Amino acid sequence: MGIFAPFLPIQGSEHAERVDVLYDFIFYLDIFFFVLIVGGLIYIVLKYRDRGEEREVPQFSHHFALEVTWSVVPLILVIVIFFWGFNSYITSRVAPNDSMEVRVTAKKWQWEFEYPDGTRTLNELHVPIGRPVKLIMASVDVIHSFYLPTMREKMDVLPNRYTALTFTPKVEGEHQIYCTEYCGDGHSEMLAKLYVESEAAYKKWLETGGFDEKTPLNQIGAELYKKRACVTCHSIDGSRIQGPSFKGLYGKTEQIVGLGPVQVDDNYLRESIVNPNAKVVEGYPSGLMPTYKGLLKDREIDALIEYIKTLK
Amino acid sequence: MSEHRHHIMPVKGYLAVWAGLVVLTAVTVWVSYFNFGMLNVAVAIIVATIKAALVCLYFMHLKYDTLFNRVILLSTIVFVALFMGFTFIDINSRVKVEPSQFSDNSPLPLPAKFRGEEGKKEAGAVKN
Amino acid sequence: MSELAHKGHPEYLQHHFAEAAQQEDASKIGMWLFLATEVLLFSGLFLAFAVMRQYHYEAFREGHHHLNKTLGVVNTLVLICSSLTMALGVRAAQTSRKQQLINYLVATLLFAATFLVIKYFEYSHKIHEGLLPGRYFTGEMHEPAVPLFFGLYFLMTGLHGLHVVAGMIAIGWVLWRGIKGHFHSEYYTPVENVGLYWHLVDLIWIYLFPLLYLLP
Amino acid sequence: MAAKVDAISNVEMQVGEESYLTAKKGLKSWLFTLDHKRIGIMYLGSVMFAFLLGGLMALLVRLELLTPGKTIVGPKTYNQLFTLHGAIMVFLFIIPSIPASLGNFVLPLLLGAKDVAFPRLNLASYYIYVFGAIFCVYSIIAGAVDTGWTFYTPYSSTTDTSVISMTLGVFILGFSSIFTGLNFIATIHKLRAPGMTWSKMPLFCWGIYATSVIQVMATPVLGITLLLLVMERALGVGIFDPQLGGDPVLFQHFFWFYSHPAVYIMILPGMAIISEIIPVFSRKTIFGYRAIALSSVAIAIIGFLVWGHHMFTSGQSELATMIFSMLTFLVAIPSGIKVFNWVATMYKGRIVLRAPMLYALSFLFLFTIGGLTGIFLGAIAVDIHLHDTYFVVAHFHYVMMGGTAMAFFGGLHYWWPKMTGKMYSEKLAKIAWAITFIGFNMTFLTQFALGSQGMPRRYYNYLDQFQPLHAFSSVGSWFLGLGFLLMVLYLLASLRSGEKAQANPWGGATFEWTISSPPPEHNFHHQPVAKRGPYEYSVEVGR
Repeated sequence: MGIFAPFLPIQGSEHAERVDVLYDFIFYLDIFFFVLIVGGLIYIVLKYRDRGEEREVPQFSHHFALEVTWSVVPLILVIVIFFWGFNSYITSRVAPNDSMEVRVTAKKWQWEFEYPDGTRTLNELHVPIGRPVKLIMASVDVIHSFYLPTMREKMDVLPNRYTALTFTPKVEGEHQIYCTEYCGDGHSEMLAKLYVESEAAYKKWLETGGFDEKTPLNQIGAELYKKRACVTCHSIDGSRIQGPSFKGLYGKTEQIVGLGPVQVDDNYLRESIVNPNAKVVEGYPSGLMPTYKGLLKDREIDALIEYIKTLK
Repeated sequence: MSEHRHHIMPVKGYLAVWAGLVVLTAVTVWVSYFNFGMLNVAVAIIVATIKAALVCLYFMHLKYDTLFNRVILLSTIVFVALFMGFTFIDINSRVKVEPSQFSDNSPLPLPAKFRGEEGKKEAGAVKN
Repeated sequence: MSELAHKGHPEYLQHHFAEAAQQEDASKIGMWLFLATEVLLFSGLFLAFAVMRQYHYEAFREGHHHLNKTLGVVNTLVLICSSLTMALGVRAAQTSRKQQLINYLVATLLFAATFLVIKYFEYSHKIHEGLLPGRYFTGEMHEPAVPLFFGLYFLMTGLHGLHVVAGMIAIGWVLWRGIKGHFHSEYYTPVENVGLYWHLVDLIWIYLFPLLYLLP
Repeated sequence: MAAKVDAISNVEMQVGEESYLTAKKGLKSWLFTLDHKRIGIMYLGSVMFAFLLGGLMALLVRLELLTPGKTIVGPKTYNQLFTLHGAIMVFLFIIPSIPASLGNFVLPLLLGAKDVAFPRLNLASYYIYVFGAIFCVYSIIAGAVDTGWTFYTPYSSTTDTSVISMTLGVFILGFSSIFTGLNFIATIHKLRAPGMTWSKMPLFCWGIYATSVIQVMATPVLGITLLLLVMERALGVGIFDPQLGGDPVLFQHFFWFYSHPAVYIMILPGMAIISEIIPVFSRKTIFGYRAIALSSVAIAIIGFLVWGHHMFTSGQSELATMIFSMLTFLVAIPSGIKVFNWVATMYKGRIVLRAPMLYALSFLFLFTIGGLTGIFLGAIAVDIHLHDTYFVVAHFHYVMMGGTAMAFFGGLHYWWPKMTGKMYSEKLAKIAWAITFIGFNMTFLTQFALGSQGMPRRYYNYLDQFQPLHAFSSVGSWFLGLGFLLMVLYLLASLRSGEKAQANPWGGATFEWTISSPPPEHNFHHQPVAKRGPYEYSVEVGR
């Protein structure tokens, strides 16, 4: 356990523990030098302040041994820190052979995950506990960066090649994922959640998509609205973000570019989710919304439509 | 002091340097018809550097100039070398991450015209 | 101000310098530092060229075949000759030969103009064939990165061409001062510095030429 | 004593002689002046304006971050604000601040010269600065840039804001910086007073010399980088654009090859000022002159070899990451040497706590924190966690603002009497300093904690858990703003009603204190001769 826990997030993996030991080491080393320098400074200022008395000021200009000492001791310390830091870095970069590979696609402003069995999710990554995970990442637009603070891991996601990030989760529960490479207006909304689950729970999730058969559709829709990042662009209180608000959307007549007025019904909503740029509402940008084809199961699309219906 | 400062080269000297540059231009064009494989670039750069050295030393009088002006030129070369050297350390040692078993319909980040670039590049390297 | 500053100062000596040698040394240091910045400016383009050539070797080969080697050679020789006349011009100033200085500077200007005329023909040929940088490229290509090659080609030769134009303006300036008789064996720093600049323009071309026209 | 005779004969203005401020009159005499002192003053006015502009944006950014979600502006405006704050502070304020304003004014004086080597180039560099600044300011009007001051591609080549105008502005500013550096190198080489060997040169000149080397050698690469970016947008060349086969990581190499050494362009002159202030106000010769002088040069050179530490997570190779991390740690050594030497200088001295010294002490305090936290960021494994979080933001503000800006204001207070001939109110100066110091630590110390917890930088919105620390930081920024506002006010007031300054109010031993305040137009009536070192206070002068 890190000795300086309040500053750092929980330790989600063994790598995180290793990093924290180094963090703590540097922290206490820094405290030592800070006290040495600033403490010395304050002592000197207090002791040798000019109080108007006549005093001979001794003029000395160098002290060889002292100068060598304060060059060599820090040098040795930083060499130690370098090797330490490099060692834990390079260990974390090597993915074990039995890693579960998940493909990550970053786009403005969401994370898409694709699992070995072809399941795809948006802004939520489910992994079984204790199994090494290797993320193979690419971006379709600008540079993003995948940041998992609890694993102390971060890697830029580039538009022209694959980068990888490896971690072995050991703490069950929710972990925050951030984008840390500035990518535009939605940068700070480009969040995702990592769910570390038991092997059994993970298997069940893969099969059901995480929703109970008994949950009412509109409730699932409300969940999906947040989880699948609809919330980034569509408000539910009538205010305008990037796209039209969902409030009172169902049954409303919208002006469609090139088509004229169209009434919003189940089919229109379904088409807008699967093929968003087919019918764009007048005054809103075209091409901004990515397709959700393959990202949402049929039942989930139904759930979203039901949810929108409830927003009067 | 003045003697040293105002070193005046004879006209013959300038003409000799000029002739040297013309001959080296001919050489660099001539060798470009041969294929030395990987060494192509090296040969071209070496010949160009000899030419550059001639220009610097004689036309630009660096041979007779102050130490500091020579230091400026040398450090320029050092900084250019650092800039290029460190960048190439990265470019040449990047580990490629293979996308392994993923389905084809997942969006590949490169546009269509650049797909299969890797294969072509390898072929090019062999020919080179 | 005190008279001290002006005591024994020749007119070309600025007030804050004590003697001519100090002024001359200072301006040559300044010039060499400026040349250093020019080299580093171009080094970025050379590095970009090297990296892109490594990424897209085939495309660069294809692009290179569109360039006219003969015109490249001719231009190289033109620049070498201009460097010679420039160097001789400096020598003329060193030896206080005014007419010779004027003649050599005019010759240098003519060579520079020749270089630009040849470059103009090369450019118009490329433009005609649609071999233009980046998104303006409309020519034929087999490799997708050919527009990138021409982007770099135009950037490198274009920036070099701008330096040729700047060099011509500088030469024109010292020519004008030469005609007015400002230079003699005791004071010719401007001629020398413009000469240094002109040789640098030549130097950059010495590297550009084989990389663009001759490789592989 | 010969040195004393020189000093005395230079101090008094000759009968009827005017200072550089009044020798020539009218706007034209300022706009076309070749006097390094007047150019320094014009630079000072401009960089202070840029500082206030950039500072205003910082206050708006902090105000927006007071609460999660929208506080005052939307995300687009917020992104433009932090971009402009960064770009203005870096390119219009910090880089020219010390060298071009204070450096221009005092460097020739410290060397015992009448002017810089190339006065016309000096004036040109000022107008190039103004010209570049106009482009930057224009970009604020024409859809302000939202790329961050780093202009990373492909974001910068695809966003619809006025990137071209901003990058061209910065490109032009680069020339101004190059010309200043070039001018100073030639000046230091050729215009030192007789007897002033390299080892008798004031340490400020050493710092400026090292800075100038970086300005000359690194800035052209920024120039070509930005030119390529402009071409990328204008022609779609594609060197940095993955869509066209280019490499965005290559852009980062290009950018940081300049921008890391640029960090030393910012901090070295700050260190140089501290090396002047501390011995004067300790009445004691500098400890380890040689080590301080050479460490400046060492920092300048090693500074070129570490740029990849901005790219540990960028997808550069592990090999490059290793090499850059190793070299990064080497920079810590010369910086540490300087700090130890400054503290040793004060040891057993007679410390006078006037405003410049207070700024110097706060520099030591803040720079020590900034430097020590750099060790976290140099260690790769820890940097992976902290990169692009508020930890980095806090770290570089401690170095850039706690370091450079504090040193700049220290230098401003130190040379203000010399520049203007007026004394400011010492009491107000101390109050403003205290408010600034407290506000600074409130604002940025909290950000180390935020960053360690994983709060990413450049975030418009944030999770609720970060709110208390963000709010505390924002409140700190108001203190900071108040402190600076007060400083500007009492400095301006001193011009009107300040006491007349003595030639040597602090008892300094360098040449600028041997002439009247403000100095005469041509600096020295008689060429001063360096017969003793710049910090030999055993020979008491002018007290």
